[in-house]
Amino acid sequence: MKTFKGGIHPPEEKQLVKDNPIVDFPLSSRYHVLVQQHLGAPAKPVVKAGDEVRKGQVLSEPLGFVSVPVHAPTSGRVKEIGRIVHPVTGLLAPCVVIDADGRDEWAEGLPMERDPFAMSRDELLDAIKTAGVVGMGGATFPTHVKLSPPKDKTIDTFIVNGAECEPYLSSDHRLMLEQPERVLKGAGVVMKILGLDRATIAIEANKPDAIKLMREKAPAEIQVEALKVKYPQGAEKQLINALTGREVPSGGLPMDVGAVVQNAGTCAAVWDACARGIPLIERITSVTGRGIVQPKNIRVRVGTLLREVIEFSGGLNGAAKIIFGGPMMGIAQFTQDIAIMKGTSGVLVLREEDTNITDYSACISCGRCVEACPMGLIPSTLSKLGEKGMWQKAKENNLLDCVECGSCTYVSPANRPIVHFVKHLKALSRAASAKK
Amino acid sequence: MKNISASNPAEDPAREQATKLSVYVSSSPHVHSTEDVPWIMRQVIYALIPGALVGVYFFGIPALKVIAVAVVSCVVMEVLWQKLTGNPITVKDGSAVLTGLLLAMNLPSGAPWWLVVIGSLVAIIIAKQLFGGIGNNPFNPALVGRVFLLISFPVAMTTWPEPRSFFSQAADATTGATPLGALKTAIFEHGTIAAAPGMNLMDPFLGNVGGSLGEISALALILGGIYLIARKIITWHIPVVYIATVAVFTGILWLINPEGYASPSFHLVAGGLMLGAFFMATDMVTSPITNTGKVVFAAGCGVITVVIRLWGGYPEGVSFAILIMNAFVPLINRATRPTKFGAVR
Amino acid sequence: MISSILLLGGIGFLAALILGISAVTFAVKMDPREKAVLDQLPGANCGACGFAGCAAFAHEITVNPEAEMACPAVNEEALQAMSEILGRSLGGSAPLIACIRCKGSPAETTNRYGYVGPRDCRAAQIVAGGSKGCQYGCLGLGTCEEVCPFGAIIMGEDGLPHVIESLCTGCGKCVSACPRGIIQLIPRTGNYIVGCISRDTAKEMKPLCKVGCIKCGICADVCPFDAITVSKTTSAVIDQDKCRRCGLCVSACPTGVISALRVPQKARIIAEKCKGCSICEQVCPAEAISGKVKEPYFVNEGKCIGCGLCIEKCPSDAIERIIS
Amino acid sequence: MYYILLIVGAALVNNFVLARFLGICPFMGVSKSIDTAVGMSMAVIFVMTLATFVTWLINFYLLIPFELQYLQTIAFILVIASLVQLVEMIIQRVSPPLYQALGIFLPLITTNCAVLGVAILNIQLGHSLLDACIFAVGAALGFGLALVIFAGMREDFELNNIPEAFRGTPIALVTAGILSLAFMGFSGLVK
Repeated sequence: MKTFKGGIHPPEEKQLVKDNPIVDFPLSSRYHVLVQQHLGAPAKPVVKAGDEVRKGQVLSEPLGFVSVPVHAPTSGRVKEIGRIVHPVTGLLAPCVVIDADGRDEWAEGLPMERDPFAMSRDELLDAIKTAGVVGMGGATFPTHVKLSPPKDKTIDTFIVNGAECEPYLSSDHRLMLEQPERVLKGAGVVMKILGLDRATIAIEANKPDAIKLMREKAPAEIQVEALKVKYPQGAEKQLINALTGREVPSGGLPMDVGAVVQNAGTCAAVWDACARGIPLIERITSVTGRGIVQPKNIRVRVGTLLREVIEFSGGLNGAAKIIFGGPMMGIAQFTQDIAIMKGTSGVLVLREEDTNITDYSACISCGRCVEACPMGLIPSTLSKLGEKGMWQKAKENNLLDCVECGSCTYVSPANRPIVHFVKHLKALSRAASAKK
Repeated sequence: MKNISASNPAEDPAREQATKLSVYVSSSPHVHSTEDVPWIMRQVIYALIPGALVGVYFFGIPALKVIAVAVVSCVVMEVLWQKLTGNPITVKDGSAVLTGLLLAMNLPSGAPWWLVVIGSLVAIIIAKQLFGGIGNNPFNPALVGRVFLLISFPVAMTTWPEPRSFFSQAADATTGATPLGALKTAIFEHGTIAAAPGMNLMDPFLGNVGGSLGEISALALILGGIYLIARKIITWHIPVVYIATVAVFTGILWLINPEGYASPSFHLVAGGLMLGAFFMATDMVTSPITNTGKVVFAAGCGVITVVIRLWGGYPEGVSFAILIMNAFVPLINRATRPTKFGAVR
Repeated sequence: MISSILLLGGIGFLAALILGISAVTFAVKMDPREKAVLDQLPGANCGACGFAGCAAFAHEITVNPEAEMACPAVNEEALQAMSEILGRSLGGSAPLIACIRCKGSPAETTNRYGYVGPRDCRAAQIVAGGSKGCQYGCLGLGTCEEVCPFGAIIMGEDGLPHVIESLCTGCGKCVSACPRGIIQLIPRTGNYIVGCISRDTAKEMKPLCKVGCIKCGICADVCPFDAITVSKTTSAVIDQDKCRRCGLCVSACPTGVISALRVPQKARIIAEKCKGCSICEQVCPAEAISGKVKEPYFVNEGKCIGCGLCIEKCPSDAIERIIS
Repeated sequence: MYYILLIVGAALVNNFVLARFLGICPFMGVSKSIDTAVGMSMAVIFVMTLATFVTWLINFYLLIPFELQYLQTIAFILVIASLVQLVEMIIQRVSPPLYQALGIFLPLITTNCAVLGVAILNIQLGHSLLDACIFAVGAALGFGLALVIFAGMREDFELNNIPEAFRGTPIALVTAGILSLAFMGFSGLVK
């Protein structure tokens, strides 16, 4: 089975939630829609307190090409442009607070019916941008940017990422099982945009039902590839490497080796945006972990408070850590008063015994991190440099090639927070170059 | 940054607060493998038990005493040092116990208690704590302890009690020579290995020979080593390459001149090669970090071992070879950096 | 005897001759500044600067304007000379001192969560923005202490850093290291500092910190010199140029967030010099000076606030500072 | 074979730094980074061989004929010092890259007792001119080897948490001591 070099085998823990069908999260009375939900240039709110908004209406306009709008998740009245803790930075960030009117009325002209395959490439890209589609695996990079490679890059490979290598999470898995058409048709639209006549759907072998279903449903030009179960199989560079044998050059992007990767959930969102004009206002999220009473896969509106999601899932049970995303790359949260974002692929609640809060000790140079690193780095050296804050030397040791997948940190017997040290060094390096 | 090593939750206000808040926040990842440093150290200690048992079987109570003194004094030294310097106490990681056990296994069973204590002092304080404690020592502490003793107290360190069954320990313990020592003497006095007494392979394989109390039984050590490899504590690279280098090197010379050089099989089972290859050279802290580096390191150990054994003044070269190669580790690590993903070729 | 003298002399002469000739033949042009810098260096080639000898060090600091003149063996004079040669400033402006602008020890403040990770404020800050409830307050992990090259900052029992005045050189390393920006360099002559930079309103601050600046404005009101500014969203700031170190703000502050670096020095009139002109009495904002015209005046130490206005105005240099 | 043993003997068994304790000053001073250590080693190899060559000639063609062996030390120092200066100047002019690589270290070597040591040892051991030069190469190789491995270790020490009192030279001396112990394993290798 195809795979890459390095990587780890953490317990999958998918059984907690993988067989639970997606359930719709009921309409809330209030939504907190963060203005900035994507990587890139900021967006600016275009509504003000007291405005009536309809479901799908634009709440903020993008400032720049690498930016997307956000939309109202339901109809109602804008209470205020408030501030709420941003799940990524942990600091207060602007959000549009909407009091739902309960009617859940679509904005004018939505949803529409149109044939994406009759549209031009530019029309499709515009539809994707207007709908605010971003990478839904968690990175939240604007999708239309990823689908507009510069002219000098020839794209010959399109991969639909259904690997879902993060332990615990099953949102892509459920999506592929329950709505395979959305994924496949979305993939078709992306192929049209890229001008390709074939694509590959990559799924880790621990989802045999999804592989089987996809093989049945997929048209001839879309090939379904089973991948070895290994973390981080779903990381873009590793995925391309496993399927094509190509290595994205250091400091480069997938398009440098002619590849584009889109998450399965993003493909579904692309379909909605292009065929029905529906903006990205809801997503499928796995609410799971042993710290949650009833793990569920939910279809939830962007802007729903975490507190409500947890209540809906039966409440907490000895929670020690609440994470947006998966256990390997997700972001720990300290409050339940935060809102679900476009990139929230999972809400993971870990008990103290499932997570890791013991302190770290000196590196014993066992070399496990070197074995585990999918990027061919020496994480132990980076962690030692991190302890001393020596970012220049760390850069000589390929600091900037680290993708922060967490494999090294998972295996470190001395429990060293290597990823944290790497983030720290990168921040120091950024601060130093900002000064110049 | 201060308090690099584990800080005590009770002394750490941030942590104390955390237990009250019930929600922790840290950088990703949020899950961790169950294998930690104490677990690794325990596995190595388990793997050493067969070798130690054979030593106790053949050398009796004195061997047990040496082991006990070494382990206890190493632990005490570490605690004392960390108390005196105001650092967190880290004996719970088991590394001091392991150092003590390894040191004991590198000593003759007749070593007096004070000798063992001096060895522990050198191993723990000079070779380990002065460099910053666990993880920071460039040299294998147990070997530094042993080599220090060997050079400072050559007589006490080369008085090898004769092995005998545990159940027939007599008061008048006699002393003899190690197989390698006998070999060296034979070559030195007669110029040929033919004069070396009793060069059978079975005794050193099982352990019925003179020598350091932990090195005598190749079989027990190989069993322990296989356990370590099976548990993935160590990789095969260092032991296999080390042993293979010794075998090939001595084998070539033996084929050229069987009168002047002992057979490779003898060199493999005699002396401390198995102990060194499986337990001393594989010490994670003092061996290279990449597998390529480990191969280079082990080959170097093998060559130096044979050079010292065959042509040097000392009959045994394993300890010296590993210490010398320890010094090369930083250079090897630099030379054998893995190719990064996406490196421009 | 003769032969030995001849021999050694001969070898020496020959060597000198060869060296002399080759010094001319093989002369290499060199940046004159580099040579001048090299002349100032001790020439011991000790390697303590991290370079291979004095020449390499001289080359580096000549070529690279960013390189630190970090020769530990060079004296003040030579350092001065070197900076003149290289046209660098030694930072000769008013001496500065670092001040910690947060008084929120763990006992006075709340935490948002339990932080697990490296004990470095900068590292802690990048995980969810730091664990302290107040997003402006000191994280207390001692990074400033760690980066201070002079050991001038120590983490106190209260979990906050403290600057040791005599050791601080005002180099500013701590200022750039602090992710919260709570360390400020003030002129060494300055004495009072507001220990809070929070932009939170009093209401927002209440659950987070008991000792922050609540923006009440009392300090600005009591300040006789208009040296303090404060607004709803900025903590009080003392203009060190206007401040006359009277210390009225310290006693007026309801949360005790303003503190003194050292005890204020009060004024004393030297009776022999005083001509009894009464100017001091007129300028004193605290009515602490009294006396009769043409007779020596005296200072009421209990009332004196140590502002030093009288010292400045006295035409006959009759007033000095004392430590009370 | 004899020459190999000569080199091995001088480089490993009687390593100038680790067994004879000569040249400790540059060993400590120039072992902070591998690059400078390599440069220094190259310079030492060069100077040691050249100095040995010249001093041997001086000894056998000047000092002995005039029965002035008691002036050996002074004469050697004089010659070595001027030689090094001369070489430095020539290299600086002729080959700037080489000067960049090792020229800096040349003046340092003047005061390196290992150079004088090897010159005097060569006379004491009664080596022929060729022997003497090979011995010098071996000794310099040994010096370089010790210097480079030492520099590697010291670069790593920067990342370690060595107790404050032992940072820098103290821990370097401890390390050198342990390394010296390890190199004693080679004793008896060459008689």
